[in-house]
Amino acid sequence: MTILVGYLPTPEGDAAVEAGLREGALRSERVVIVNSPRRGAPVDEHKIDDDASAALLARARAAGVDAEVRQPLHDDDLAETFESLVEETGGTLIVIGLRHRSLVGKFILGSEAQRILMEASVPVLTVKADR
Amino acid sequence: MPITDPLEEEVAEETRPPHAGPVPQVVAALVALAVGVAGAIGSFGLGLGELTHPGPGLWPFAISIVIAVLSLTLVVTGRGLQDAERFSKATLLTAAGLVTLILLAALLPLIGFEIPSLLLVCVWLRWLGKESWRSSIVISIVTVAAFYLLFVLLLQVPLPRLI
Amino acid sequence: MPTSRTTPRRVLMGVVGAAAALALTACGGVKTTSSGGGEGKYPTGNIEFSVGASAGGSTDLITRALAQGMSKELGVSTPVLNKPGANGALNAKELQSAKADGYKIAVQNASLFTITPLTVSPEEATKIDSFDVITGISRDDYVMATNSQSGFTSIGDMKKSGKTIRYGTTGVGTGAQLASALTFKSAGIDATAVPFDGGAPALTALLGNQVDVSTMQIGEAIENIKAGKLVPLAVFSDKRIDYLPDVKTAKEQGFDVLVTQYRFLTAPKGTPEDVKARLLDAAKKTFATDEYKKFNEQNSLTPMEVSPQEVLTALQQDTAKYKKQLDEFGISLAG
Amino acid sequence: MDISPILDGFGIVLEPSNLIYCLIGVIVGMLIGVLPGLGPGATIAILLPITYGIGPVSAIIMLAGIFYGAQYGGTITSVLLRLPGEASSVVTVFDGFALARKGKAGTALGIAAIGSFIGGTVSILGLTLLAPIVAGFALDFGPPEYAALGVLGVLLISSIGNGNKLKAIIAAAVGLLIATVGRDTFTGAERFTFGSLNLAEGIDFIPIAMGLFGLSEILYNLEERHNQVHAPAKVGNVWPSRKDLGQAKGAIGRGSLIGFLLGVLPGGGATLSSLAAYAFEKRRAKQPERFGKGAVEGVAAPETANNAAATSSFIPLLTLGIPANATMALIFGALLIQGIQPGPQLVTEHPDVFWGVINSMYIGNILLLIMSIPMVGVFVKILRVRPAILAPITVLITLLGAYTVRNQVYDIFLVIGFGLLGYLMKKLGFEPGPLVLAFVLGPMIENSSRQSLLIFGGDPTGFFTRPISGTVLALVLVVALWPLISKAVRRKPAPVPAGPPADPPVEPPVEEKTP
Repeated sequence: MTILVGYLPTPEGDAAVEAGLREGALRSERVVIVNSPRRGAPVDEHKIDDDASAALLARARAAGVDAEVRQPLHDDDLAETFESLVEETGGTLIVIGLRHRSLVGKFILGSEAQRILMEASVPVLTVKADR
Repeated sequence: MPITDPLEEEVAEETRPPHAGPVPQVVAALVALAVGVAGAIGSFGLGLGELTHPGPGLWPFAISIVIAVLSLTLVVTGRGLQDAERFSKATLLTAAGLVTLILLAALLPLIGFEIPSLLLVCVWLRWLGKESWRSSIVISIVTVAAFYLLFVLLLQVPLPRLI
Repeated sequence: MPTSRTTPRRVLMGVVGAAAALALTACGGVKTTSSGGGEGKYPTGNIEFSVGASAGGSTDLITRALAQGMSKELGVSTPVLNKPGANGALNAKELQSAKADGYKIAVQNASLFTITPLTVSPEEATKIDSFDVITGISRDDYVMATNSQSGFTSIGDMKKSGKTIRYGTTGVGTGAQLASALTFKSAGIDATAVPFDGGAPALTALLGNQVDVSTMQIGEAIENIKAGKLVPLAVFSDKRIDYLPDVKTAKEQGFDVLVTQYRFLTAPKGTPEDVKARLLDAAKKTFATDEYKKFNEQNSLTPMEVSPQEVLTALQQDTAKYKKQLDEFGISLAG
Repeated sequence: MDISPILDGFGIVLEPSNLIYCLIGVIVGMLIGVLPGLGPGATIAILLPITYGIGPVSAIIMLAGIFYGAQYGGTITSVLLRLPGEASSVVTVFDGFALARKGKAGTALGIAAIGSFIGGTVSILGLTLLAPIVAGFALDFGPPEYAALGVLGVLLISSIGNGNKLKAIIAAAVGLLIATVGRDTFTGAERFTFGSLNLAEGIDFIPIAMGLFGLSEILYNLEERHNQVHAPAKVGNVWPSRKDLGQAKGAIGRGSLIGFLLGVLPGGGATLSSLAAYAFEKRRAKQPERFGKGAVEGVAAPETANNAAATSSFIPLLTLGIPANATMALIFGALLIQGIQPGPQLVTEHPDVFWGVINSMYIGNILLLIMSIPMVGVFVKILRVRPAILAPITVLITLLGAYTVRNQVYDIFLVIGFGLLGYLMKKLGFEPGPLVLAFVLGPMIENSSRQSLLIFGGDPTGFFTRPISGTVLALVLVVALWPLISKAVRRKPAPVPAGPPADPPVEPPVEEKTP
């Protein structure tokens, strides 16, 4: 049984990891940190390098949680990527960070978080960044 | 150049998909052979002339013979080459892309460049590029508008158009 | 590869797109003209001058000089497009099928209508009937020259040398080829033609001693003649040329070879009268400028700013004469 | 030597419009150098129709800028992402990326920019001095010499490519055959036109180049070749330290020389020279083991050499009319479109083009040096744009651009046809480069040899008895027999150990590009 944590190098992402690790410690479950860049471009600012993922794992160790970092590529279907990970790892919970976005911004760019919320087959825990 | 080949191969090797078997190699060589033979027959018909007064067919005839002979060599020796790529499911993407290009060319003189271009960009983004609907539509509209601005208004190119 | 999700939106899009396309074609029709065209008084858009020769040759230079002047007169830009090939036949074919609206015009050579028909099949020949002549422009005479190292100074010298002369021409079916062929045949000199694609390579080959003589337009050779690198052997005009007063005509040397090249401005057949009048007016004003006169001098061109009728008459007479002479000497210009 | 035309050339370059074209060229060049996918060849092919409307000098200045600008741009991705944007930056990856991992990406980029500038400048100086000397022999070049040079050009390109030689020569021969379509200039006979008026005029260079280079590249890349996504790298301080500069000094000097020499050789080109310069530095280094672990010389040498070569490859084009590589073949085509025949006569007949282009390179290199250092960050951001978004836009530019050349839909179909051909060729291991190059040189070879035969009175031995054409044809033989010669040479011991260091194995995709 595992907990999936959506991670991007942002305050929201850090908050999600924080919450995910806490849940992992409480339930004694493995945590899979999902850092999924968009397929296509050679560079994605959302992808973290090896140093950053090592730091995340260190945080997990400090919290006493067994964790791994996965970096699958996604197309226009982040929700599906999460779904297939849920199936593959036997996920019981998805943790994602939410950021505030204006109505117009949401209309133009859409909201991945919303689609994960709607399409996920397991409970989704959403957290906000620390102010 | 012997000094440099290993370097380049090492880097380049990993990008290529699995190589195709001997069949495409032989087919390609046979197609080239056919071109050579057809060229030779065609240029023979044009008249070869003589060296003092070369006819219009002499030069193409000579080239065609070279093509034919080399292709024949390739048919025989090229079986084991590993430089061809396998045609995979991804090839269908290219085929689809090609169809949209032909459609654009066919529709251009009939209904102007705007709608075919819009559809082409949209199709490429949505299905070949797997962009979201939203960005596909926004980018294709912006692109066509930019082309209109550039080709029609700035460069004054006589493109077939509606507006 | 994840499959794309089917959405009702996708279907909707297709329908909307197709409907929009149909609606727009039904009521609109497609436009292609560049700026402005259509409404207003001619000219409202760019007038394209196409040239049936590569840049740098006489036709190209004349077109550019004329286009520049006419651009000022007409107040629109006049891009010059080079479409070389087959002594201008390719360009002529394109012009002939262009829209007769005065937005695509060309300076054309007499030789395309007088000499080229002698080298190609009748259906391939370009006919002057397919065009409206707007005005004559200028005459550009031919000179046969040799490298100063060859030692020849006249046509007679070549005959005396007794060797096979290899002569460069500016292409199959050009005046240069006709003039040379007639000269060598009537003088009884053994000679082989080496066709080049235009005057510049023929000149280069002569300067580099690749061929024994070349026949070119005067403007192309005059600099090197003045510099002493080339020795002129003959000109093929009726009288001596002002630009080369010391060079004897072929006639003076006893050979009845009269070949000249002249150029005129043409538009596709059926161009409206008012458009033609406007073009003629602009051309005349250009001819009158000092700038253009100086251009003629610099390029050794003799003005021949005559009416369309005179151009047509000259074309007819030349065609008949060349044909007769070729038959008489049994010369074939084709390869 | 009379230097007034050189100074006039500077006057031409410093005209504001030409400065702008130069700037546009180098910026576009840097952009496409950064982006994996389109190479300079494809870009120049796509932009060819635009050059129709602008003067010859401006057009060539811009196209040249794209070519050498791409050499600068290719470095950036090599260093930051182990992703050579250009084939000629492949070796830069080894030490460039190692430096980046040490947090010295800025140093690597700075050294590369400085090296590129010096290499480019040395090469232009060489070009300035050498080109007129070669051109001085201009008049000795008659039809037989051009015929021989054309054959040599086709043979070199087909034999020094990356792929199978037999396939390359077949592609070249097909290019020669395609070039014969249309009316024969000697007899007026129509060849392979099948009665079509469109074909009677022959096949235009632009659709061929746009299809085989531009469109085929896009179609080829549609098959998802980029499945690596990288995290953004930190650039750090771009100005190299005094110590680094000291280390790189020698490598820059030697790289300039190697690049200049290999660039002049037809078929040599930027890729080869960068590889050679890297191998040379590694061999002569006191501690060759430093290479691949972040040796400054390992970045300086290849980057200097590829720029020097990019510049010097203009020498055969501008002085002899032989395009040294496929990109030069495109520039050759662009000159022809403008009515200028590149060759020995160029410097005397079109000094404005000749010196304008050469001198624009001084300016272009300065612009690149000024831009490349502060703008590294900007260019790195471009990598975040997905190729999937760029592809349809490029396709549209290609197709509509093809239409604008003669305003005929027929040309669009030609581009699509040749795009498909180029795609299939790439898939089946045929390079499109030799085909395009041979297509360009074809008419020159045919016309010149037919003129020669007329001059010789039908005796083909004339080709061998004239000193220049004889020498060139001897070279043709050497090139044709090169595989045998090199086999004989290789039998000697001590092969050059030039393989990359075992440590960082290079995993990212390298673009298959037209050189």
